[in-house]
Amino acid sequence: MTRFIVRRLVAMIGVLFAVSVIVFVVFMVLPKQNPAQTLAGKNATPGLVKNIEEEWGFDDSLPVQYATMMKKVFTGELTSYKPRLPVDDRIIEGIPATLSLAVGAAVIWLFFGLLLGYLSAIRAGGWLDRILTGVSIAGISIPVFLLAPVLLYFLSYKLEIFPNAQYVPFSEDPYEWARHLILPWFTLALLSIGFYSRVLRSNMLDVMNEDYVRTARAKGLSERKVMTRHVLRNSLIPVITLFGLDFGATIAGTAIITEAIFSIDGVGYYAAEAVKKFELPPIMGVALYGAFFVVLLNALVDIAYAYLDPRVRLGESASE
Amino acid sequence: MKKLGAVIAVLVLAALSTIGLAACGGGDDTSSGGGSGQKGGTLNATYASFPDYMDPALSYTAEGWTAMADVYIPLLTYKHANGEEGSEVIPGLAEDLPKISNGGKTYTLKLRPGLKYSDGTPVKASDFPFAVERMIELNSGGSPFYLTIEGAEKFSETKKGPIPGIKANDKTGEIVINLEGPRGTFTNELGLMFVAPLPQDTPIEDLSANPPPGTGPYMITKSQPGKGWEYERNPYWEKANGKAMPDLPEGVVDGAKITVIRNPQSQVDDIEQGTYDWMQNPPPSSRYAEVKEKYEGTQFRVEPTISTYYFWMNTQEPPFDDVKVRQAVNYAVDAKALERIYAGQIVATQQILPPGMPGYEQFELYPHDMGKAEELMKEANPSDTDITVWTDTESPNNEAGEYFNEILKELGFNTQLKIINADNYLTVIGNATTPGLDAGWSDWFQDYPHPNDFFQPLLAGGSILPTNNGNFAKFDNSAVNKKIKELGAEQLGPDQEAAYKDLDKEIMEEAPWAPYGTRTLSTFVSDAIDLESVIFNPTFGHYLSSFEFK
Amino acid sequence: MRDSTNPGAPLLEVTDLVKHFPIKRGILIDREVDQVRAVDGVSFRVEQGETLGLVGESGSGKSTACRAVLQLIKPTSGSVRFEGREISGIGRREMRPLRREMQMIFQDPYASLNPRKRIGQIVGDPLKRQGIASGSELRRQVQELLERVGLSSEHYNRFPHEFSGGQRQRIGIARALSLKPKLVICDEPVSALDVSIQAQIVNLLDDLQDEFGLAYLFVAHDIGVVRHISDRIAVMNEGKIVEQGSADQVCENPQDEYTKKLLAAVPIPDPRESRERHSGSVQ
Amino acid sequence: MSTEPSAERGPWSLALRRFLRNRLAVAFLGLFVLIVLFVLAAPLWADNVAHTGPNEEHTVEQITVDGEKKDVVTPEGKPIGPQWFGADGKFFLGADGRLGRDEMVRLMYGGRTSLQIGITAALIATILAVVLALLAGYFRGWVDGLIARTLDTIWSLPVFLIGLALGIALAVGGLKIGPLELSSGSIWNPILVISIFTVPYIARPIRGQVLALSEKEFVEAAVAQGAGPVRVMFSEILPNLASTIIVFFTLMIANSMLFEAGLSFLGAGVQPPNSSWGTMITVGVELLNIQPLLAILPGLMIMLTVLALNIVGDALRDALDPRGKARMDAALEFEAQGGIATGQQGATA
Repeated sequence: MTRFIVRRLVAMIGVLFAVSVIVFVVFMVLPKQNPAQTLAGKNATPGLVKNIEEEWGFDDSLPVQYATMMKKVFTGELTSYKPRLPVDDRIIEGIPATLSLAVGAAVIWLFFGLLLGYLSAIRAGGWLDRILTGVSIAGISIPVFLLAPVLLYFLSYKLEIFPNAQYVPFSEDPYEWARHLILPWFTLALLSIGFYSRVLRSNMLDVMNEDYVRTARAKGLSERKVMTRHVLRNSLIPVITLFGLDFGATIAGTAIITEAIFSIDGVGYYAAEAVKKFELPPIMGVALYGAFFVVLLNALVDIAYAYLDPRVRLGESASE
Repeated sequence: MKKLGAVIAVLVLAALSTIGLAACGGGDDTSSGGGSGQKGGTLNATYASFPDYMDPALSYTAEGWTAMADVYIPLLTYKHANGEEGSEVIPGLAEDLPKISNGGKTYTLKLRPGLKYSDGTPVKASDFPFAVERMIELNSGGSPFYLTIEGAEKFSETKKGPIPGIKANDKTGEIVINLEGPRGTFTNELGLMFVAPLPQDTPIEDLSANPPPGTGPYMITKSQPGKGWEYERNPYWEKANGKAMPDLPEGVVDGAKITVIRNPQSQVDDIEQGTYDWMQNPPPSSRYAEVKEKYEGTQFRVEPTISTYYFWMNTQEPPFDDVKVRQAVNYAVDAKALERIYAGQIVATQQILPPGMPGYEQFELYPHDMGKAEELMKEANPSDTDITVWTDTESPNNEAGEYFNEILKELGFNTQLKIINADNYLTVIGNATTPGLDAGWSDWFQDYPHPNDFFQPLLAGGSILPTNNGNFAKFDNSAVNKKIKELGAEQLGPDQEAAYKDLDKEIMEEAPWAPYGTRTLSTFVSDAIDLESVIFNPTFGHYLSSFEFK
Repeated sequence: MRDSTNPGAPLLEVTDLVKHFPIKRGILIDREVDQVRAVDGVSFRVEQGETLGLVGESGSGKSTACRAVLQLIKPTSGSVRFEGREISGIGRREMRPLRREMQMIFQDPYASLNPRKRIGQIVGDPLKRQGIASGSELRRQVQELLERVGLSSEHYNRFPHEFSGGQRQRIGIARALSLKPKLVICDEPVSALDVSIQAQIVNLLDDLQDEFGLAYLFVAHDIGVVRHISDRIAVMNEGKIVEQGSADQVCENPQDEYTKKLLAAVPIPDPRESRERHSGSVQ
Repeated sequence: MSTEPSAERGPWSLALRRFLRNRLAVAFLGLFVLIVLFVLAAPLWADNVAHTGPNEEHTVEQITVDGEKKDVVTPEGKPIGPQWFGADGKFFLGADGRLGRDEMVRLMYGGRTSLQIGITAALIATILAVVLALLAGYFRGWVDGLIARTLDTIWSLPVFLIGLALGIALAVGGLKIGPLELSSGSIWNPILVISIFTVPYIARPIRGQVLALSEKEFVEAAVAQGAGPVRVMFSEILPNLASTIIVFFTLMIANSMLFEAGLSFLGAGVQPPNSSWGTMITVGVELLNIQPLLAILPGLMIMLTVLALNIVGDALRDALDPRGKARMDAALEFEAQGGIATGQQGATA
């Protein structure tokens, strides 16, 4: 097990390294942009551009620039261009908002996803099942950047049921915190609700056909007990796996569009701002932060799997 | 709109390239303190984005200038008034306007006595050269304005002071500035925040997260880049500065809290619902008509700016090296259509200088006439018709670009439209190595109300640069170059204004651009605020000190 | 009972065949800490037209030995000679012509037939691949083979899932025979089948041996089945051959304790099978 | 996979029969066909009914509705609403925004782009994923490790950020990777981004299946008969992946369309003046309070298409592999990653 975990972690570092190189290449090398020219502003003289190049090291060779940037990542000195402020601070400041959004949405999608999945599984084939299946697929099919403004426009502006989002820190006012987050939570959760209910439904149907469930029934356990104790419990394992991966992805950046539309100043919001300004340091910071969460939760899921299923450990590759 | 964050982005229009916003506002020239409302209260306001920097030496956007106008006062400043009256340069920390001698090369000013920064430090004459040096050392985008100061150019390379062209006497408060040559715009430039004096222990680094003390009626007490910032009254205004500068307003509200809300739709909702008192940026195009109709005169006011929106054509390469082709394009572009595309937020013009700028006088060389355009095209019969058309991603500029693209297609060109991220746009089209710079969209907002600020950077042959080029049309006409240079050295007067007017026409006859309008911005406040008293200055935008609750 | 003392060069000669699976440990770099000795120094020969039975409990290394002989897995050491030629460790390309000569019948008739292929393809592919026949000639040959193994030529276009286990095993046999090999390795060909079907398949194999002059390496865990078809028997336990000799000799007079145990485990045959077995042995 | 025509009872015909029994799925297949016909009819509608092309602007024009003149775009920038047949089919669904283009015509042409991107990207991603999965699952060892880590890396990249950067890079200078030359505005840019970033979602589950299949005896049988690795992978294993691949492919079309919408929303997808449903939503969202239909119509089209493809994909899965639990899990896992990824997941997808 130790060996598996250590290898998985080493692979993780490799992946993060690759992510950093790709982000650097895509944002620094391919666009053939000299950030100094953008920074110098609309009235720039060649001398000013040169000074800025020297100040930021844009005149160094690309490998040197990459090395400098990665050194700054590790020493926490990564600085955005405009304004010239530490990237770490902004990311750390953004985490509470992003976590609030992600955790709240996750609670909602798990609760409703499992509830709907359970209901449609025990009524499999019935009209309720069909309706729920239809609804969940429809939920998956709506682009979030359409759903969010529509919800905001109708529920917040037209009907004034919810406040215009924006993040109110929990420490400041827990009630307002929740009230402001309800719309974004549901927006983010909606797709996952549909998806999780489908996963749970299909797992439950599979489990219901297993021998031990029949045995349990034969023993005379009530249908509800059979369902909750045996079927549901055993169907949850893959759901939890999925949840690990999804949750990582959500913290990592699922929320970019949601945060931007609802003006929640989390990490995704910062990423949106950085991309708009096309500034490499914050983009690098956010990309590594995001990749770290994705890779970490992937690894955790793999390790959990390996723990549950030793065959995986014997496999040559640690990816499954 | 093709931006991250999206709904969001209509916004920043101004923010991006705007500097200084003009007024000339609806005839109702309310000057400071015109209202009869309550003193005190905290203004709860929103900006659509955090300023580029919250450091007076670095900020070069409308948001930044608006945010800091009542915090950092330069030696000279602009009158706290709407419209043309607001274009007037008045003494700030200096006792009087500069004495100009030595053939326009020497500027002498005297600091008012008894001034203090918001932390209690007394203001010294030598704080001015310190501020100039700090700004140059920080490689500020504003530094090119001040490189004509003797020795400043060298200082910018070596970063070793002092700059010999500035002499400051802390005892007498006298400041003498020597320029390498006469510069007609220098008085205007002394009124910009780039050179607002700062205490000499101010660190030479970007202080956006922790703005340095200033001399204005308000001070920034908290700044969270990306999220917002807060103001309180400067305790030394009442004790010292207010008495020393009685002609500057003391401000009505006790403080302000600014929240950045990137979604302008939300901003409008919030103002309508009274959650916030004022939004700095205009409502998004889609809400503009509705807001204007509902609130004009009570909570909403249109604010003209000193800006020109135009399509440029590369005059040095085919097909646009032929003046007939360029004139054809001018006839073909329909400013009426563009007014609609901007949802009524531009006013059609067909010349380089916008209304509100000294030297502006209206003329219309190319009334929309598609037949004439086609005729000219036939005469010119350009051989190379494959062109690339450029615009940025901000709505409605992207739509204006699409419109221009379609017009050029109608004229028989084979076009390819390229839409570039707004924050990179100027860098991309200002870089000579970018392939296919044939024609495209651009705009220009004044840095300060002086016509030279349009001609020199945008149309002088000397401004054609390999990178950060501002003369996108690559217009290089020796007669025009000479006139720009001569006029630039002179102080602005009626003769000069007339000469600028002729220059405007002379250039438009060559048609390097197809200008189509001047932008309007707006003041939009909640019903708790007295709209009458709010001042929108052409250079600094809304003054915080002018807001008051009803 | 055929005469098992057929003189001449052995068709297959396996000497000291070893297959070890390493057990690797190590946090980052693998070190071999131990090994599973699946086949641990096995030697046997199969003569032309002869059947060698290889018995042992599951896990004794029989299947691994078969695969090592066919070079489906790479032997750790030892020699495998086919018609006197060393084939252990030779490349895939050199091995390819020899594949014609040695074929295999698999234990699981469900897993050994590709469910997405038609019977005609399954049986005919080897012919096509080796360039022996194509077009209508291929079809004719395949249909003939199908009939020979007791299926109908109409089965040509069917898919495996339409057949019973016994029929499938006949398909597997047809596939193995399509290239007219000299040696067929039968890896527990009947253990997955019903007892009644087992006899049919074994009889079929027996008949085919006569007809095509095949040699079998017949692997099974049931010494009863092996005894019936084999000329000689080798008994395998824990990767080693513990006893080897003529079928009668091993069954009637086992020397090794393990062989005795295996013989004791043979189920009491039902009357019909015993009859068949009897009649078989009389042939 | 069959080389012979008579296949009454082959797995494929059985699957077809099972599929046809699912009436809901058949109905949605019909819907999908209708959508395809709708977008294919674009030139017909443009030439004969609307009399305008998808990119033709009518900003300052007026149209006659029931004898009354109406602005296509009002001076305040409000586009005209749906006219149905009030203006003889012109502006059937109104104008698309302040440029005054015909919404109906753009919706039809935009659908073409969206479907084209969806199908092409899905095809490329599926092919790439299957080849990688075959290599990884068959050869294992370091090949598998390398492929798995590459997929992990792609998985961890902030897709939308990268799409955006690529958009800028392409607009400025174009991009040359070997023989492949990309320029801005080409729909190959979103196609490429989408296919590369969705490969992991398909390759992972298929790799697992290849692992399981390559343990099967029929693979050994093929090797015993002299089949080389290529033949084993493509002739023995691949046919057994067919049902999974078909299911993934349908789901991937849906996913790619949502993904394209997301990219276009960020300005990294289809470039103006051309339209796709994604770009139309983007324009429409901005005008939500003036003409809500402009955002909702293309959104509805995407939703219906995705819905239809999802239901058809589901039914195909059931029909092709009624007892295939493993495959079902794989497909579901794929959706967990890819399904949500599309258009929604920022950093990971």
